[in-house]
Amino acid sequence: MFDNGWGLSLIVFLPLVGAGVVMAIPKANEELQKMTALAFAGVTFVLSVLLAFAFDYGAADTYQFGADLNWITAINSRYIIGVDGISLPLVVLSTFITVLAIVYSWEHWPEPHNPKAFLVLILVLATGMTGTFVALDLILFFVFFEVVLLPMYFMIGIWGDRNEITIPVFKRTTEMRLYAAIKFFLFTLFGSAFMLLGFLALYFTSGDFNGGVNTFSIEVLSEIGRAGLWGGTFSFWVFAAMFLGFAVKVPMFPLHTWLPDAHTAAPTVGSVLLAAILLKLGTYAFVRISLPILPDEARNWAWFIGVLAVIGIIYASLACLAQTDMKRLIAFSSVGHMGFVMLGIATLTDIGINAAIIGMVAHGVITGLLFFLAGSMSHRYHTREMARLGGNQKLMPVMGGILGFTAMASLGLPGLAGFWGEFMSLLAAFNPLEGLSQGLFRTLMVIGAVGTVLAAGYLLWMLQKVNFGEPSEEWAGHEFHDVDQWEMAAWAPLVVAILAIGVFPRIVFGATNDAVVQLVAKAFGG
Amino acid sequence: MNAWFADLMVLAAEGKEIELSDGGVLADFVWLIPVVPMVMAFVIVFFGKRSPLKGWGMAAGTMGFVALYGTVLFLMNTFGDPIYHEGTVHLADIGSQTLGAHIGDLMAIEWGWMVDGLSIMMYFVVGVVGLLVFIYAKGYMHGDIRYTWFFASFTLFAGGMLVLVSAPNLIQLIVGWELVGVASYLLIGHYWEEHENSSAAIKAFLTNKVADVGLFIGAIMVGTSVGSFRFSEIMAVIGEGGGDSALSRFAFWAGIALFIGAMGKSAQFPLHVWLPDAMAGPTPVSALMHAATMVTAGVYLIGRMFPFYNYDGFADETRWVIIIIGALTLLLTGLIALVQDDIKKVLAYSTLSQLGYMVVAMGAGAYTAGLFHLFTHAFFKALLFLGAGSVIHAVHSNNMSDMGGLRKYMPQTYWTFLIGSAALAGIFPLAGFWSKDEILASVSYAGSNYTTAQGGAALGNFVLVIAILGAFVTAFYMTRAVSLTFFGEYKGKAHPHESPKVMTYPLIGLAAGSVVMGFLNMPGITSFFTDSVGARILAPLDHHPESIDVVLALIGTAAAVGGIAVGYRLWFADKETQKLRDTFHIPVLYPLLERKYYIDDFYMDGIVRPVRGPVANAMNWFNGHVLDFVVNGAGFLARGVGKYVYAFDQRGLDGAINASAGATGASGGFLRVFQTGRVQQYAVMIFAGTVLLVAGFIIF
Amino acid sequence: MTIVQFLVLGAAMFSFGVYGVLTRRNAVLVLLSVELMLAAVNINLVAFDRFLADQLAGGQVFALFVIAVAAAEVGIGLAIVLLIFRNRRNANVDDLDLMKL
Amino acid sequence: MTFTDWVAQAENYVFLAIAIPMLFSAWRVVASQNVVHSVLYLVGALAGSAALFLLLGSEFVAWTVVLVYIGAVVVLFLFGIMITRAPLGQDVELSQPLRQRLPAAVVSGSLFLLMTGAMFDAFGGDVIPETEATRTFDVGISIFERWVIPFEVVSVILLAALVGGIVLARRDPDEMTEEVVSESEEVPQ
Repeated sequence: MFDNGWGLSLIVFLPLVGAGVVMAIPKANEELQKMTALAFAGVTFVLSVLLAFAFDYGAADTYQFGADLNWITAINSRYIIGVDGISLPLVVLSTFITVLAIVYSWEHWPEPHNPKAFLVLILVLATGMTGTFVALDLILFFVFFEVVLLPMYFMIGIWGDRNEITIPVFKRTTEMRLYAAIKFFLFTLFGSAFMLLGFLALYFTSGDFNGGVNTFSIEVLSEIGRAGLWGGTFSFWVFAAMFLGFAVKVPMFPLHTWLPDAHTAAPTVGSVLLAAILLKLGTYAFVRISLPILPDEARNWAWFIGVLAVIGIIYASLACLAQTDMKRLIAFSSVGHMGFVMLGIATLTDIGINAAIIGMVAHGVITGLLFFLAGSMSHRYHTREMARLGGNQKLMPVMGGILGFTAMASLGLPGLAGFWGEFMSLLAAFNPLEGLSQGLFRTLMVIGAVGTVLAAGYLLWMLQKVNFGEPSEEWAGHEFHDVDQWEMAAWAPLVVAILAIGVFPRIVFGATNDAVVQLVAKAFGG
Repeated sequence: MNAWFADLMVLAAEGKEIELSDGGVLADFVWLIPVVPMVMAFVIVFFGKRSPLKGWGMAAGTMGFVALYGTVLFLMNTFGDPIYHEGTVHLADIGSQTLGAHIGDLMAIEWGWMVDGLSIMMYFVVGVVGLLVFIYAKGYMHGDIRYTWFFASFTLFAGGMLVLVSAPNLIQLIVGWELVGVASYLLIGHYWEEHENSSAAIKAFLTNKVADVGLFIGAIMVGTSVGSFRFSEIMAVIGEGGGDSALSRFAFWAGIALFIGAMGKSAQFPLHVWLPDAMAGPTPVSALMHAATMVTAGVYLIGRMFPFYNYDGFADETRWVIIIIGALTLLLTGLIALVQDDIKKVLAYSTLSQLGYMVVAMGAGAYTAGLFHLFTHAFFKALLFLGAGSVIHAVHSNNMSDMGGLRKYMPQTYWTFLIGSAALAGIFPLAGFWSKDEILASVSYAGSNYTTAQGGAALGNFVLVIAILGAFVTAFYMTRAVSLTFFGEYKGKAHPHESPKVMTYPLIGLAAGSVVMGFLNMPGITSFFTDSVGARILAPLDHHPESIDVVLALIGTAAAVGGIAVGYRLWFADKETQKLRDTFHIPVLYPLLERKYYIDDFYMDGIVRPVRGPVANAMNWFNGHVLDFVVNGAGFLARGVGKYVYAFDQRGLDGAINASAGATGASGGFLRVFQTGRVQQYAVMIFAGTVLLVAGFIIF
Repeated sequence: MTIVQFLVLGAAMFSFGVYGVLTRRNAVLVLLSVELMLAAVNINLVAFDRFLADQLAGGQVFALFVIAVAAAEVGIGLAIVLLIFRNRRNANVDDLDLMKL
Repeated sequence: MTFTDWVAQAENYVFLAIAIPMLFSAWRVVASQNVVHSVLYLVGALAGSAALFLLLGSEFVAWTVVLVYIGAVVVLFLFGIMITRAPLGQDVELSQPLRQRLPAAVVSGSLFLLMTGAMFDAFGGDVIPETEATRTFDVGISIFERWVIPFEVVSVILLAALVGGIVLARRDPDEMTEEVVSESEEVPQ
């Protein structure tokens, strides 16, 4: 059933069909809308799991279940899709998180309600996300990459946080959601404009090395890049343009400032999807596009990326320590964790890139769960100020327990998912690719390791403020409803996933390793 | 058994062949030792509350299993042929050897279990001491609000330690290492309603995490330069000798880094600050933490990597660092114990001091001596903590100023506590005497035999003096503690009573251990322990004294007796000694001890508060006011420019736009005429359109 | 007999029918005009059938079908007219201006 | 066939004799100011077409037209006119005003011209071959062998029309009771 790209296309577009169906359901019939959305997301998830089972792990370095069809013949942009070991975990992750997001939404609707529109946006988002991970044509990739923007923009802009904020320095007040939504949209669009320029530059020069046929195919471009045909100033500028586009999405210091605002303002499900999947689009693009197509330039830029990544780790951890808002703290922590992922990528070694991918998956499940928890807690307490919380463990033992567990996972406790990404990217930084400055990367390793201490610090202090102590007078005597069935249904799979990946990392490495090894061998010659 | 393995075994026996046993079927199932507690910890969380004993039964049963398994292995290993077995389960491969351009491209993630002398000794200690503490905890924790949860995390604590000691590779060791850390966090913060307790838990976790940076880096250095994280592979490289191998190039820094990791868990100066605060947890936790698990992990790590620290061309040049750190810890923390009022804190600082002894021994190259002290210390320190817990249980206070005269009320506790104190002070023939004496002998040997790079004679002799001083101090503060607690008048408010049997029986068991465990390794008479822990893949190059050094033994005993005498003079007789005690309050020194050398203050005011406060705020400010200034500035600038463009647009370009809009309006107005709503008029138009179309087709 | 003469006749009748549809105010008369158009079609069908000397008599059969369908159409059409009349009390096409609201 | 040839043929006169009254009738159908007259002129036009069918040699169709159209449909129309109380006198304007008639005339006229032109262009003077008249037997065989499926489809359409006509024209019993109720008492909504 996965032949000729049918299964894969189904996984990508089924949510979109679902969005259409949900749209056709009368607005009043919310139950049916939810069921439909869940059914479509569920079937997509099941398909992606079947895909993972049908996947030939012995040939994880080749693109499987792919299709190659005419699409826009005028510019020779083709509908090329396929999964290899690198994208497979991310495809499964994104369908997985989508299902959980819908399950969680069942009883938790941010104002102004309107489940129909919300579900439609989630499903459209799902198509964009999975599409990005399977696209093997730059224009197709670009389209999916941008499809993701709009639903998220509306999610933040419509269902977002309605508190007034004052923009520092400029002293203007505006609603949080509007500010965050516009910032998110424009920031990302700014990056992707440059990215598109980079793609076009590759396209127009690819003909010279490809028998006169200009192409957007990532595979073909990688072949050209592998032969080292692009060079000099040209490849520098192309890499720079693509770097700008991807780095905004990751996000890397100092292009990260949209992220705390967007996460804080977004509705719970929005932040979950944003953190769990959207950020991975950037890092994935580095692995899939930048490195194989412009390997020589990647070598030149590695030190720069590594330094920015480590600055991001330390900087974000310190900024976390200053946060008073729980959700904003988690948002900043994402910047730090993605720093580890980027450090792994910057080493350009197979261990580093493996670390990056497991780091992405782990960050997806862990931070996704953290945002779920932060959302549910602010839903109950009507505040995210950590100073006003406290004694949560007493008021809601189960939720407090899950929060503690997730915080532990987030600070990189071995045996849980977060550990492998952190530890292995540090490991990779000790021995970066030949030709990169060992001294620099080893320094980065030490600084990054110090970052883990800071991460432990802010997470533990957060736990102390939120979970421990006696409940403050504000909440004492309040009856709080502990984790309800929908929350449990959405969270339990994440908890299991965190444990499973932590104890048995082969779940991810089994798929990625061969693909990564081949990628590194081809791009950097081993 | 491959070639190098055979060679190494010859090396291990220092000339004589040792029959090695692979442990038979018993060794194949050692993986159960770490796995059962880990699984049971989760089982207790989910099902403990519904079980008849509310989780205690499962926890104690688990520890009973470990204790039984550990004892059987220990007996087999000690009295039979030494066991060596390594089991491995392959979890994942990262990277590819075929790339091979540089070392460490292939990394295997493995789970395994190590069955050798060192591990077996740890299984035994953790199992037996753990079981007794678990039994004790049933009485001590009775009525606790989180009784089941306590036993779940307690089981996790022991399980983490067992994962650590069963690890045949550095990565699994790190896993266990961190699990112990997180379990200790949960247990220290068990009474998290109090802010202080959760702060103590965080302090413990963070201090350990700082040290873990060292462990991570050390493990990465060793692992990547060997190309494997397996101890057996690392030992193989070391066995081949130093020279130009990658491992020996990194050896010094890797050694230091690993030792920093050990300093965290084993609470060495200046990373010792978390351990006294860890008293915030329930007493059984302190007992287990100080005796068998957690703090022994650092010493265990050095023991596991011992050849690395001991072979020429590797990290032997870091040994002077280890000795100095150990000696500093030994003396400085012992002195702090003198001024503590909280009985648990006295014991905590005493633990620090004893850990100093172990580390000194390790630094001096005395593998057996250090581990033997670890072994005996586990029994008497657990005993002392449980005794203290029994007292606290009786008087509902931690402070010795609320105790006194308890000898009459709680005889069993008194006698066992006394045995523990004597063992700790190193009184012949209790366990502590034998182990401490061996350390003194080893340090003296180090002083006369080691090269300058390894520390040299001067350092060796200096440390020997410190160790003897430490013995004096130890005896002194233990005498003080015993007299303040059990002698004199009772000063507390509650009505003291002897603890229930479930608490006193473990005390008796541990007291027996404190008496007899020393006999396992009497120099010149028995060497069961030496043979037992020495059975491992690469000889630790130990120098085990052939016979007892009578002079050193006498000096050590004299120091202990002197300490007891001074303690007796100062604390036993009451009224007239008050003046003497006052002179004891030496101006500068006493406050220095009371403030714990200001180290905690320095950490809080010098590092933690600035980082959490100004530095973090500065970063946040930078984020909002500098980075976002650029972003927002660009946004507002664009909007400002937009206004001018709009103004231009209104006056200039809008002519055309308005014209087109007007045209649209006009055409709409015209077409409006045709929209009458009359079907027939529409039909006319349809037919007209058809005619025109057909005409068009026909004509053209 | 030429084919064209029948075709022209049919065309004329058809055009009259169109004219009727476009100008009659009463719905019944509009239907009447539609019948005229159908009759014109029938003439064409039969004429072509003869012209092509079809062995299957396709044109004639189709003419029969047209007649049958026309009968059905008249039935339905009249029923609709009846309904409109019932609701509006007349069957004037001009009053059916719901297309413009 | 040239015009002179055409004039020389006898049948063509028969044709004209049928066609001219037929056209006149058709015109009256759409232009008459009397409803009943319109219907009766339609009878004329249809009868003319039946005659033409006979001329062309397709008897069955011809008689069907007579029976079905003239016999049944026209009667149906008369009923329709009666029921809808269509104005029967000459004084009422049955057609649209000139404003509407003129464009309609232009459109239908040009349609006619267009079709005529196209037909002359395509067929010119082509002659209908002299063949034997189609027997009813042949038509029947043809319907039930070659055209049996369309035939069945048409029968279904007729059935559907039958049901549809009943449903549409029937006065809903509920509706009636509702009307009665709403007239007799005020039902609170």
